[in-house]
Amino acid sequence: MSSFPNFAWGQVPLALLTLFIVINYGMIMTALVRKIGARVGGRYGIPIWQNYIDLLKNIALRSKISHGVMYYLAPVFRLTGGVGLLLFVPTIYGSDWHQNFSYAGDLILALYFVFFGTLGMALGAGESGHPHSAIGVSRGLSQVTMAELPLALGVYAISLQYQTLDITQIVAAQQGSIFNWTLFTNPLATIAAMFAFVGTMMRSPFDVVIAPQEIPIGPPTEYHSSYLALMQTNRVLFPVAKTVIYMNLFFGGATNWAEFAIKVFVLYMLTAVIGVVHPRFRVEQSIRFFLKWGLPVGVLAILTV
Amino acid sequence: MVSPLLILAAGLGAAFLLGLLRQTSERAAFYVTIAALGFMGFIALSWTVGLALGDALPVMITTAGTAPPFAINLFMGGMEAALISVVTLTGLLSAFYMRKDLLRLGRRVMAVLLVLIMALSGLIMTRDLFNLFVFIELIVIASAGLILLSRDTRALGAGFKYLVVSQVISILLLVGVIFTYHANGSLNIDDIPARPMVFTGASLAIFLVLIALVLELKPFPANGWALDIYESAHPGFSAIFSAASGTAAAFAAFKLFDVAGPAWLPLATGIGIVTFVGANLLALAQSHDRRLLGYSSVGQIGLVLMVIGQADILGATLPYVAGGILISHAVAKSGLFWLSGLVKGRELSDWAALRDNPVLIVAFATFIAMLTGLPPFPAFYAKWALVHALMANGAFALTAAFLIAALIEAAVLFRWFGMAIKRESRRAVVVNLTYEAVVLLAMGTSFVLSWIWGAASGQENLITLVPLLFALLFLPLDIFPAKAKNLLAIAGLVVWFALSFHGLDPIRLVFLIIMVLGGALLLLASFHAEGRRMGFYTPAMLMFAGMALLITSETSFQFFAAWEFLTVGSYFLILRGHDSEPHALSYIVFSLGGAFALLAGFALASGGKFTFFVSELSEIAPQVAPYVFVLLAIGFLTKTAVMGLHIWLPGAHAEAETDVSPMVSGILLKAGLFGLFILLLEMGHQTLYGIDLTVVLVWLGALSAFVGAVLAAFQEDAKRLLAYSSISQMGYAVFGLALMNHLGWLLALMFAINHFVYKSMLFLAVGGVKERTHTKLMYKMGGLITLMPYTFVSVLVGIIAMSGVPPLSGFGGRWIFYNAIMSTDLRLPMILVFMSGPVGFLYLFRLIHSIFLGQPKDELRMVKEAPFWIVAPQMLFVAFLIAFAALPGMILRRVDGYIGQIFGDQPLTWSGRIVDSQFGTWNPVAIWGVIAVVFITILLLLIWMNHNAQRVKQFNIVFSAERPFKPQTTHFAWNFFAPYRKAMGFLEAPIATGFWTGVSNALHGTAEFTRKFYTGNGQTYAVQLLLFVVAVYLIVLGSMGGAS
Amino acid sequence: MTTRTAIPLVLLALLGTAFFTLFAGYVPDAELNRTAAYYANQTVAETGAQNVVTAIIVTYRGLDTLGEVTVLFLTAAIVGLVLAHSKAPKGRSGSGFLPSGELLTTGTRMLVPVILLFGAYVFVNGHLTPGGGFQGGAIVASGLLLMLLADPAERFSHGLISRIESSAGLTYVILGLLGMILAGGFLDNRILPLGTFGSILSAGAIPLIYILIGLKVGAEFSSILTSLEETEDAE
Amino acid sequence: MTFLTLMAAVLALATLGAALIALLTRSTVVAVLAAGLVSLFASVLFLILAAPDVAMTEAAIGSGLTTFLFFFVLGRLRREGAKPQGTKMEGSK
Amino acid sequence: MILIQIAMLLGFALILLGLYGALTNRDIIRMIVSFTIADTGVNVVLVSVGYLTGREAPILDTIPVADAAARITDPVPQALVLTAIVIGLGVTALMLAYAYRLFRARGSLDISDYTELKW
Repeated sequence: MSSFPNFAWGQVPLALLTLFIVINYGMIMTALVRKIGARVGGRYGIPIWQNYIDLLKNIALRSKISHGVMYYLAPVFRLTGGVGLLLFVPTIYGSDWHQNFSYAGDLILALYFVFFGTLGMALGAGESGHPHSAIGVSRGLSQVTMAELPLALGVYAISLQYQTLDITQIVAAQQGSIFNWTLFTNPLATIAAMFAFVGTMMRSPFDVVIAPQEIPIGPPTEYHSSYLALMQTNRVLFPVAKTVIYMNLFFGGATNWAEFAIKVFVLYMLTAVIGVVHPRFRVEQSIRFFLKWGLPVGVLAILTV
Repeated sequence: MVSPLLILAAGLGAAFLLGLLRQTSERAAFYVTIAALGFMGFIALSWTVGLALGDALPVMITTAGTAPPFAINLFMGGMEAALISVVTLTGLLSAFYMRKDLLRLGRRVMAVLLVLIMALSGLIMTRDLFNLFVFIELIVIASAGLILLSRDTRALGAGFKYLVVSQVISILLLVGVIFTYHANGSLNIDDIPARPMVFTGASLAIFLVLIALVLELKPFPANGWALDIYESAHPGFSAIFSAASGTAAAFAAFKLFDVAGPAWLPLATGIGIVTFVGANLLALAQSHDRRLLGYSSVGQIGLVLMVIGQADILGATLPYVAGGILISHAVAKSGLFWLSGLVKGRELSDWAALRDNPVLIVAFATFIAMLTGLPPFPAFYAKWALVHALMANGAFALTAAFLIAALIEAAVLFRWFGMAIKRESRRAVVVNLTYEAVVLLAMGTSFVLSWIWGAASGQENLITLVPLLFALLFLPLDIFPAKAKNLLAIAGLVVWFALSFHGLDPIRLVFLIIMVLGGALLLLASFHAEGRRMGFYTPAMLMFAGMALLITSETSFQFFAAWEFLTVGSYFLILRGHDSEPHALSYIVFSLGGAFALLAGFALASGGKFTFFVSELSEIAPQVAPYVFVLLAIGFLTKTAVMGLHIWLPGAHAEAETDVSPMVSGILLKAGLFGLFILLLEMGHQTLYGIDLTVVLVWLGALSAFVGAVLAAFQEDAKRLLAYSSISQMGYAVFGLALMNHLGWLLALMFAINHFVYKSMLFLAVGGVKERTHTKLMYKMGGLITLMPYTFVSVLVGIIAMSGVPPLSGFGGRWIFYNAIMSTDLRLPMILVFMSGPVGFLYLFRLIHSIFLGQPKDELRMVKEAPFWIVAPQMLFVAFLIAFAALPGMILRRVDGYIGQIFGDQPLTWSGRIVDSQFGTWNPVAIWGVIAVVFITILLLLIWMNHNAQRVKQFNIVFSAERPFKPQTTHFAWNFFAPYRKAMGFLEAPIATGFWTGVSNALHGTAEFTRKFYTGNGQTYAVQLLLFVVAVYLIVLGSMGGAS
Repeated sequence: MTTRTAIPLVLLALLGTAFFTLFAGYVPDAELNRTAAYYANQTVAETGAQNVVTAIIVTYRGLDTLGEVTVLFLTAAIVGLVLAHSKAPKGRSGSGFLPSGELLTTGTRMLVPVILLFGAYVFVNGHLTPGGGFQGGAIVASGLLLMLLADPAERFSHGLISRIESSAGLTYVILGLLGMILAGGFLDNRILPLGTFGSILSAGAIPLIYILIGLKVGAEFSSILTSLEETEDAE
Repeated sequence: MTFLTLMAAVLALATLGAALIALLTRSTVVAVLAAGLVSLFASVLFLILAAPDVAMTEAAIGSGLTTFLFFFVLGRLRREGAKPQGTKMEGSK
Repeated sequence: MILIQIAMLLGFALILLGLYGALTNRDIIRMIVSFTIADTGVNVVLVSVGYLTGREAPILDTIPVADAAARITDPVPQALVLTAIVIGLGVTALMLAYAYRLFRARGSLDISDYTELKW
């Protein structure tokens, strides 16, 4: 099968293993971050296994309704987006095990596949017929158009820098010393990309899309039970998968699971910290923010490469 | 060959004979008149044919048995014969046309008509200066008589004004004649020596003669009297006054300018162009049909005068050019005047009455196309030759003025046509078989003339082109049912493809497939139309003919002609849409503007050579090359609707019919792209003022991609949304092309293919929805997913493909895009392109959400799936998209190889189904595989977990824990991206629209202001006439002072 | 002075300077130019006419003259047309400001034949002496005019006038065409023998044509005058 | 010769005078007559300029017939213009 | 020579005067009168241009044919003027007829009353 030159059946269990590790790591890490956030705010916070409880509870719920085909498929799209993203990106550098299916494409595939889940989710939310869902989608899409821009510029800058679109090669170029990280070789691109990172992690100040503290609003409004379970799974998987990309591109990647865990946690924590200290933006405010700060940095990044 | 003198003798003799007939037998008098006119026409025609075929030689006719210059002599050559044919035949047809009024007023008026036609023929033939004057006086008096044919009492005033002005003219003429005689010792025109343009002695005398003859041509602005006549006279007479008198007077002026020498030509040029521009400008402000035709006549004759002024440049082609314009004008204008008799109201919009009779609409369209110089009519060839000559001689300002005025004229005429097609007619069309027969004869003549001019062009004879004939074939076939015609049309396209695809390079082949086979595919959707669908197939096939010819064209002439065909065809198609009148107008104006830029560009490139191969673009001199590039690029960019030149597109595409929108969007836009391909292929990088023009194109492409997308996101109208999306998509394609590297081109080609597929699909889908919901406003829809599932699927696939989300083919485009921009030095424009990607996502989501998702409206709860024939092509497109996404190599590989030959590199390697570039990998099958496996796995998981999910009604939602009051209000769709608009709304500022509206308003304002000049007072007109003479005198005097 | 008069004044002043340039640049010929010299030398031989102007009008520039009579023909026709559709109110006819006394009436009765005869003389002798068809025609018409003045109630037969006018015109055209067949070209006067120089029956067809012109012009003038004079059209 | 010139000069002045009268007079009838006079003087001038044919024509047509034409029309106009004022507005549709 | 000049100047003056009258007089009849004056002026100019000082009328009854070229004045302008005069009369008659018709239609002879057609 010429389309899969590097394919071996052995990759399937390894990919599943990667998936398993990442999901569990995500479960614990997001709970931990929430707990830290609560503690900072003087509250006790949730137990560390809270995510598992939620997941099980949702799966076990008996009330199950459907608003239609797209509604039904949306969580599938969503989770496929997360899983696929993870699988299209090499996780652990230098390990043949954890290259996943990254030969299917390169950085561009990863960047565009991010939208796969978003699109599916938006469609499902749309079909649910709940106006709040649609409002959430509207906000989310509006915000992401600008939030993604600095990332695109940053990625463009580093792919020019490394003259490749291959993630593995980019990670390879950053090995050796901490100063080979893109963070240090191309700080502007990194900063630009971090704007996008912060902007798309659905955390304050950029979390108006799901507006967690208000009446239920946002794309998932109508979702419940096992739909919500799938989405919750994605909610822990997807940030990690995305963080992996940033890690690979800007922070030297990871050569083992420990490094992986630390780097992902630090990066994820970054958004949490910002979220704790910064109040929420309205959508137009965040758009303006990215235009005012993210864009110029991105432009500088591509000009100075 | 009978002596041409018999033309005069027959006219006069018959006129005198009428007096001998018995008073009561007006009918007999009428037949005598007709017979005499017919005889005159026969002589003229037989001479025309004889001279053209070489059976006869030009002949000098002496009178009184004495050689010139001692006796008056006449000359009959090719030009004379042709123009006398025009004059006499116009007279003959008008006589038929005015039959009732001629009989009413009796034989005296018939005699006057005969004398008028006789005098016009004499004016053309005579070679004697004073004889010229006599004929002019005869014409004036006869015209003043025929004005009385009108039942409009205002015509009396017009006739008197005409007499007043004519008096002034004849005074000037006589003074000029006598001093010319004194200087030359002869009254013979051929004895007038060439003289310098100075204002002393003999030169001043010839100036007076020339200016008097020019005044007979009604130069702007000394022409108010003529307009009053046009407005009030009998249409049959107006036809003569415009076609026959204008022709004869123009030829008289030509005769004099011909002998007066090249020094005087600038006079003709200047007055001619001012008239052409001024008259067309003022026509903008007209709402009265005949007065508008008057302005147009004045303008056309001005144009002829301008052409006469180019005698030194045009040389032997002058008769061809001037004749082409003059005869086109004569036929078309008389046709229009005759047509005006069939319309009761005098407002332009009253011509909507013509819709009662489709044949008349065809005639109307023919005449307008003829006047505006569209192919295959003679003026098209003339325009081609003229612009080539002008550009080759560096007359750029003149060319620009000419083209701009021609554009204004086209705007005026097509606006009128649009009104006729779209407005409500308050009064029925006049039923008069004689009128109709005369109009149809004129129409038939126009096609005959097209053949003649084509045969004499030295280029391809456009009227004999099979695709064009095929399109015209549908005119008589229009009486058959639409479904039969549709079958024939599809068969025609497929056959034409089979005949013409051999030997094309892969790029052309791709475009040919899109345009011809794609057209056939889209025509499947037309099977849904019921009834006869009059007037659809001719324009559609004309458009496809243009596109088919465009791809296979080799010379610039073929290219340009094809371009005009597709422009005109698509205009008529777009005009069919429901509210398309203003949009079709702006479409045709922009398209023709772009076409004129092309014309100028080709003319400049060819250096005046008429046969210029498109492939020679690569060899033109470096000092003109950048300008050629700019002109051609403007032409093509207008078609691709680049930002700034885009304002025609949204309306035109959105208002078109369901199956027309995909044609004009999915297919027609590719014509511009194809042009850019050719342009960049042949000319590559060009530098103007140190700026690489391809960089400008990159920026324009990127800007269009971004702003188009932003604007699309703000639309409420589904079809407008798609239209703006086209602007954005074409922006990408232009951007890719302008990158001028291998991958950029591949990107553009991929966009061409993809855009064709998904835009056709989406337009069909949205069109299908509109068929059912009767609205295009998305917020009035909602929840249609269950009612129109197939349409939903095609929209879903369409938007996934378009947004570039893997795994569908749009992603391939993005992947190539990133690889392309890696190999270029340009960076800043990328920002815009990067931004436009996610914004594209916005409008696409909005499209699918607002229509198919959310809460359905009560009134739309019962709508059915779109008609089968609209859905069927969509499903074919869906299949294609999926196949193309998995196996892009099946199309792209060959093209990639060909582009590699052009650039001499091969950045992509195709191993199996994997594509590798220097920078990365694209493995479409693997992507499909992974995504499919993951998706299916999770889906199965979900089904396992909640197989027993209960389907609930659509409005059974939580809505903050309360049931919504009314389901209708819960569909969040209007102003969907309100937050985005708050932040980015400034991009919506209608700068381009504002600019073009400003231009339009300025033109209208100028017209409105300037026309106040025509006070209607005969005395004022006479003063203006003198003012004109004096102004010309002073200007020439001033320029002489400057020159010496 | 208002702008209505000032602007024309300025314009005409400028036109005047143009005319003055013509005037100032005018150098009179010392000798006849070649066209005139040709006529001076060849008229007699070619046309046999004494009056060179007549020869030019009738023969060399015969086409002009044909046009000229056509102008009158047109004018007559159009004036007839114009007035045909504007029937004046019934009432006293006549020009209204010239008294038509008994004396005038009687005088007219005596004078008219003389005038008509004089007119005929003028156009018959056109090739010999000053005058010709136009002048003669005008004289004939003034005879009729006099009759009109004397007796406004007088009616002229429009049919007759029209028939004279038309036959004369038609014959004129036919004569012209005969020139093409029998002689050197359209309106060549040599279709008839040139005759003895200086006699009435000389100069080929010139007298004949001038007679036709005279008749035609006379008829046309009369037609115009009667049309203008009469209150009701014959139609 | 000088006599002719002198006569021509006098004639020219007279002609101009007549023309000015024609232009300046208030009475249309006088204007018509003056214009006829202009023609008549011109015809005399034509005689001086060795153009007897022209002189005859000008006298007969230019000054004779034309003047009569004017009077005929003036006569008709006067007759109809004398009608009550109401007809002034008639036909102005 | 002077004769020609006098005549020519007179002709031009008549043309200009006539035109002035035609352009400033609102009365239609007066306009026509002015035009006849201008026409006369044109005729005078035409004849004067053709005049050769001291020559005789181009009638060969007393002049021997052989001397004709040396003794007669230019006959051509005279022939032209003849035509022009007749045409002038035609146009004048036509204008007068129009004037009458206009008056019949609108009851006015003021040219500025006939401006319903404009713009």
